[in-house]
Amino acid sequence: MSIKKHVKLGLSALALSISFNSVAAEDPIKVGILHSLSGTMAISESTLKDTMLMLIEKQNEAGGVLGRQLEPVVVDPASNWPLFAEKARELLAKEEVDVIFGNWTSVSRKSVLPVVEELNGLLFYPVQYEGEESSENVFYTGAAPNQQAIPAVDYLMNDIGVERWVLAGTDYVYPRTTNKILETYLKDKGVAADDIMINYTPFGHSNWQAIVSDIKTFGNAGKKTAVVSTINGDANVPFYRELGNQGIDAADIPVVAFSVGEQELSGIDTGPLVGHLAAWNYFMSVDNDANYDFIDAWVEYTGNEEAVTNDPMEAHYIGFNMYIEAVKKAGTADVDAVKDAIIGVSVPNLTGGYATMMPNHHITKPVLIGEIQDNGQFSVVWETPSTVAGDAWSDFLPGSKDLISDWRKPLFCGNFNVVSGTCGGKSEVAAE
Amino acid sequence: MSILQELTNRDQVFEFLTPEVSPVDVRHGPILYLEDVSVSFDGFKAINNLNLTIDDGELRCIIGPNGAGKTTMMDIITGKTRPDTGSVWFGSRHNLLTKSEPDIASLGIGRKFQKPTVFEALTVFENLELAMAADKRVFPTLTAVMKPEYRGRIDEVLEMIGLKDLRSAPAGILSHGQKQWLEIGMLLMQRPRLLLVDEPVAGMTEQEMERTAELLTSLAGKQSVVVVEHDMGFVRSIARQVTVLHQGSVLAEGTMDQVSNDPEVIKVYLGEEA
Amino acid sequence: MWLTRPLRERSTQLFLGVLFAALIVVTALHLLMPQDSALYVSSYTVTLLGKYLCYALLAVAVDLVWGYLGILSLGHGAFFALGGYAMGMYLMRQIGDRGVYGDPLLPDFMVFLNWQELPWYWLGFDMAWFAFIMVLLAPGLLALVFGFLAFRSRVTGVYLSIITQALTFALMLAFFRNEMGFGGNNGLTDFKDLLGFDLRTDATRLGLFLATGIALAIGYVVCRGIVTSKLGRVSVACRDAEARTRFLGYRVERVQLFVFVVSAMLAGVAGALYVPQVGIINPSEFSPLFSIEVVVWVALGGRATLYGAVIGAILVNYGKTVFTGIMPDAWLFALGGLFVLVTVFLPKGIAGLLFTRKKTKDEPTTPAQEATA
Amino acid sequence: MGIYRLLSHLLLACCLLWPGLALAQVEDTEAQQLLTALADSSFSEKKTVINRIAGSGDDRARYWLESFGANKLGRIEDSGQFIIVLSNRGRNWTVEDALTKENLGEISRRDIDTIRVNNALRNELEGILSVIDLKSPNEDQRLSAARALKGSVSGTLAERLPTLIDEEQSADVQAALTEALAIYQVEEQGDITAVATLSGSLNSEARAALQQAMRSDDPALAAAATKAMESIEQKLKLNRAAETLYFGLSLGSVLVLAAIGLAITFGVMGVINMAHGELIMLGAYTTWGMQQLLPGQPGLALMLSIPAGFLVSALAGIAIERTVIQHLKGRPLETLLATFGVSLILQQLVRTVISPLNRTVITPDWMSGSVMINEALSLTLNRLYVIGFALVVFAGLMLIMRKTRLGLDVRAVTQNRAMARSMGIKATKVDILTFGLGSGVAGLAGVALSQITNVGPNLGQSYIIDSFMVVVFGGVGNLWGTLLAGLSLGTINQLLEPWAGAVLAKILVLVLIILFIQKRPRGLFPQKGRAAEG
Repeated sequence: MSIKKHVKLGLSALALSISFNSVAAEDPIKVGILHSLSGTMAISESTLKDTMLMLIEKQNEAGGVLGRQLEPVVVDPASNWPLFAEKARELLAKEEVDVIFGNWTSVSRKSVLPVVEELNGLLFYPVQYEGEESSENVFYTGAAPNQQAIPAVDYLMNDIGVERWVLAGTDYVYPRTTNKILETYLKDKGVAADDIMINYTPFGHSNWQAIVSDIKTFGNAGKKTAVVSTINGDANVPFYRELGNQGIDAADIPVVAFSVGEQELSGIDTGPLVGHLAAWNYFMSVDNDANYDFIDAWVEYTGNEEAVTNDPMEAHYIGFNMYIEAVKKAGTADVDAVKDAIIGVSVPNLTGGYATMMPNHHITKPVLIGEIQDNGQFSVVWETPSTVAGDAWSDFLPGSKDLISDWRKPLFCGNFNVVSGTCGGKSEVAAE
Repeated sequence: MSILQELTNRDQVFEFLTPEVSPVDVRHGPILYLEDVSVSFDGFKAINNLNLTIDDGELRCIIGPNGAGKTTMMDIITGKTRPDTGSVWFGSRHNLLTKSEPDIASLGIGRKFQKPTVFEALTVFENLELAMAADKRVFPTLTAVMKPEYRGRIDEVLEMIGLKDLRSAPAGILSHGQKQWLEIGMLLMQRPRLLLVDEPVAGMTEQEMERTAELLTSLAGKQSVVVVEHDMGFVRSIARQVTVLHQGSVLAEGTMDQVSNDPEVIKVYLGEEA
Repeated sequence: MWLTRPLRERSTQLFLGVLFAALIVVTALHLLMPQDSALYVSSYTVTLLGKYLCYALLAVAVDLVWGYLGILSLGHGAFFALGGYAMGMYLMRQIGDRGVYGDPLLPDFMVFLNWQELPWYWLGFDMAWFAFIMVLLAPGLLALVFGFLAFRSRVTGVYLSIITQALTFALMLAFFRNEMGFGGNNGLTDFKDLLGFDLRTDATRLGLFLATGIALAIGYVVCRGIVTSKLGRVSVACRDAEARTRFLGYRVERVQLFVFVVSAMLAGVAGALYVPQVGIINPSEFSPLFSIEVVVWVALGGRATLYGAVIGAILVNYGKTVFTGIMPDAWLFALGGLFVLVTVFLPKGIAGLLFTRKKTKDEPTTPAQEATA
Repeated sequence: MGIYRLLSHLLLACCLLWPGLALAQVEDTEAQQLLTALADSSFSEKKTVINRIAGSGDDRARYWLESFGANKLGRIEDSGQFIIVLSNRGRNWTVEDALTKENLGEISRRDIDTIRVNNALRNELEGILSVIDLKSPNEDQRLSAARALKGSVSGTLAERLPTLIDEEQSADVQAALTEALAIYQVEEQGDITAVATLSGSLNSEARAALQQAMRSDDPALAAAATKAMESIEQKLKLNRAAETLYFGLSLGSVLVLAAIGLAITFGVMGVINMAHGELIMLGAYTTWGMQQLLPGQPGLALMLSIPAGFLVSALAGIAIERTVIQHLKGRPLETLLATFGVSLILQQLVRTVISPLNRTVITPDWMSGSVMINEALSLTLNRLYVIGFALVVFAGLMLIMRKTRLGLDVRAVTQNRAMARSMGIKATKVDILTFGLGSGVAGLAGVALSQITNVGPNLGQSYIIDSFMVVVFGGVGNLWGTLLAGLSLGTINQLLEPWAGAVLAKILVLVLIILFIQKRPRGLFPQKGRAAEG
């Protein structure tokens, strides 16, 4: 059980580092929490706010960091994108926080990005996203497409023997990009164009009859078929219902989802879904003591026996610990110092491995494939032998295959074009 | 897209007044005639080939029991309702069936509703101002300015309808009778060739009625007036020519005495009146 | 001249006075006060105020059609957003090759969804003058076509409200589609500079704030000019007794169309000024909820007063900023309660409370007349 | 097909051994070994182990395999004792001993290693279990087993199938088996005679087999297969058309349900109730609540929540009418705003009181799945019920409107409020009742929707605009109009969807409605009388 050993190591390391800290009480380190507490995104984001509060509480009990306490600053961007930018500005300019943990949707991140760069803040973004971005000031602790989509497809292709693919998604940038990447990837693997079906639906789409029946027909062509679902939040319930009712069970046409986690399942009657798949970097069901401890802490914190944990929560857990480590390493909470210090920092994740911050501000993650069980949990059926490093710029998109990101000196560039040898876009502006 | 045209032909804008008297050709014959007009609302024939001619400067009273089609007739003349068959001519030039309400109004046909409708949010003065004969397209209206002579004309009318001291009160606060007057006043401001007056004295006191009678009779000659009224007394007091409508068509026509002695009329109408 | 008339009017002079005073004070405090002083107005606050002023202008536009024309538009967000997108497209083109992919022509979102060339409707937006014309034209044309159809066939009252809602809803769905080439849900963002001014500098922010203030002033005067003109009285006439107005020889549908289009253009301007200040435009601005909310600002401030709309917009949004900070859950209760209380107990809004005696003529008339819609 | 071969040999083995093993009493040590093997082996090895278990003839084999398939077979980490998980909710699971079936009470999740299973293995299990089932005395079980065999027949099984077919009494099972065999023969042996059996079959596996045959290099076979496929394609076309129509109707019926309550309140009182969507939501939450009250009986709960949902929403509606709407008589635009406020409040209320998360509403078994018209066309049950429900509700409302005193009053008030009042009809009372009725119907819609879509705070919002469109399109205050509008809009939407895509279809429908309103400002069936006057 080498995994167990790792964990023990990691934990002891953590314990050690926490145990010694100077008692000199300075003014606290301010941690901004930028998650919607009202509006449509409140469902997902409010739990992340609580996660952060819990982590901060625990850290303070352990004596804070560098002898300084951590002080959370919570604001509510109310699922309104312009408001995200406004609140980020408030956090950085008015509250003068040292770091921000927040955002869920891509659009909210996009709206915050310019503010964080302008005011030189730190943002930890905990959700799996479409990639194609690398900012000096943002740390992406969620999965990039190559840490979720591609391995999942590999699994289906190699272990299940899928030959025919349905890429179904909600019509926004994450599914669009992911599907673009997968399409190219599949074609590279020799999948014929007419063995790929791509379908987009609006947010909260509820009438899936026609689409599901199309999928059914598509799947009856005599080749093993699978659905790769990037369908977002609310649309999933009616989608899975329709699947169940039209008699598509996981054995015939498995659905692998990238946006359905424990929390989403808690709103679904999982009976008919047993066996469908999801790809994440963390599952609540992972059999690992660090995870069990985290779950216990969470249940205790929320006081709800039924409380579930999910992937973005782990991402915050990792991000937070990385930040703490980086602050220790830098010996200060100064933004630029932390920015330099955090690269290369590695902390234990909840699945029995380690997460390391890469120079492109993405982290290394294991990829797990889980099957939905009747109790709303996933049972892991496959995982990558080792962790995968997040790739900011996909190799499967014409626009970005030549781009790399490395925020270490001397390169210090978020989108360096290896062909032209120039650093395009933002940093050029910075240079001006 | 007509608004675009208006945006373009600015030359019109400052040419303010339309001619005082609208070009209605009455050289040969009546100012208004309806010929074989019929209209039916899902099955029910409200107007049943009605023929009616009003001469220039005439004062004509139209009477008839409820549902005789009096108001419907007015709707047809003013373009609110389109008849199924028949033709309606204003003078010998204008085929009213091809025109919209505003066109018909600006041709010089003014109408007073059965239920007095004035702009309650606006002052008496403003009500009259809006009614005043003028270029009523959008941009001229936007750039319109109040010149002394218009003030004069409005005052005139205010005098006539006896609302001088209420000029700047919102029309909403007027009594029923006063509203009737105001509405008649608005008709006068329009300088119409033909007035269609629907039950002008409903809810008026005796004196008010008399003054209304005077007013209407005084108008006759200069303008043609068609009065629809229930109140026999009032009709008798003003009527020269009376037309009796029944079930959507003309039952009898003539002076009040002729009509009131007509056995048909007595049967269907006066019978229930008396 | 109809535009200068309002300037001779006490209420307008008062309004402009207050507005400009506010602009000057804020500017002074922002520039002259030391950073640490209590009176210092941070650029954050300046931008915030700028946003409020945009909303205020939008509210004025809505009040023009609702208060004076009796047309309750639940789709004005659409015109606001269109203006915003026109500006957003200009700002996107300004980024040029400074996008992450360094593509000189295509915006980033087109590159990674590998679009080959720029869609035709993006042409010309690299030129400021063209973009600014579109800011007026895009909403104006939509309003013209929609209004022409609606008013010609005398769709009014509730029906009109509902189809305006359908209009903005349809547009929202459309703009969410990535095939539309407007960036889908992510919308347009990461703007760099406007007319050569770097959007990230405080100076530009202040400039935008002032520009918005002036735009509001102009918009207010234009609306005031219309409502105090004879046309304004005709509008009220249409609102209260449409048929009567027709029989007086006015082309009601054209009056409605004219005012509606003007209002839409004002909304567009508001949107255009909004985008560079908040730094993003996305389809959620089209959401019916937003449009309805705007109507409530007007209702709260007091409809058919114009300045009421301004008061309402600023109050509600200030409340929003405060509440979402301290008690997020309570906010929707507050907003919802506001809707109810204002409509039920405060039909004339705050303005009604303040200046009851003033401009009685602009007040909405007896409910009965509106009911027959 | 490799795995099937493998499986088949083992099956052969076990079938030979069967009688002997059945008699011999299996030692539990053996069971222990089997399960240990299962637990410790890799996924690929597990296949063989499964077959050994199936072959063991142990009467608990089926029980083990099933729980294994359901991810319920586990082992206690330290003791190595094998257990079956009875309830796996929360952090402590109740388990029983896999061998003795004695209940072991609750054990912490940390101490349990569940034996991993995956889809491939489930497939395997299905195959095995169905073979076992083929021997079951129960005909339905045999039939489903036979159906399950289609496309998953293996060599040896194929050899045994003919005998099984002869032994089989039931014609259906025979037919199913024959087809299953034919599929195997076409797929594996390219047997041209079997193609005939498959022609006209709508089974997807059969089609798959034929398509494979079409690609084969034996021209005769390919030709035969192609011919067979053509006949199938014909049938399929028809079925697709029927399916689309069905989809249209079911979507339509949802729209009708959502809108019809609105049609009443809007039509009769000229009230724009923006909170209508939230009344629907309340109905849905009532269903959820009922299911919470009656755990384990979702069906009963659903039944009860029909009246309950009606009541809840009706009362809520009446409350709204009394507190807000009555103060806004004849100011429809104001009611629109006020009720919108109410809707915001109701939403937030649900968020804070219950939860911002969606709630799980269980679909009772008799409502899940679908009725199979033929193997290509099957109608999803829940939607079938919704269609029926919608029609019942509609008929009910029609009755109320036509046959009851309330209906009469309502129609009177609709036509001319003042007149009706003067004739002694208490307009206020009618208003209350009407609004209650309309809201109640919204509640019913909610109950129905809880079986189709999310039950969450945003449920209402997603339907309110559609509902208004339906009402306006159908003509205010006209129930028939609403019915027709709802169904036609639903159908149009579904017809457009295939070539326009879901989003565009919705947009097109909206635009269509907007244009339609220009042409006919009063909708399909314009209403006569006061309420309709412009």
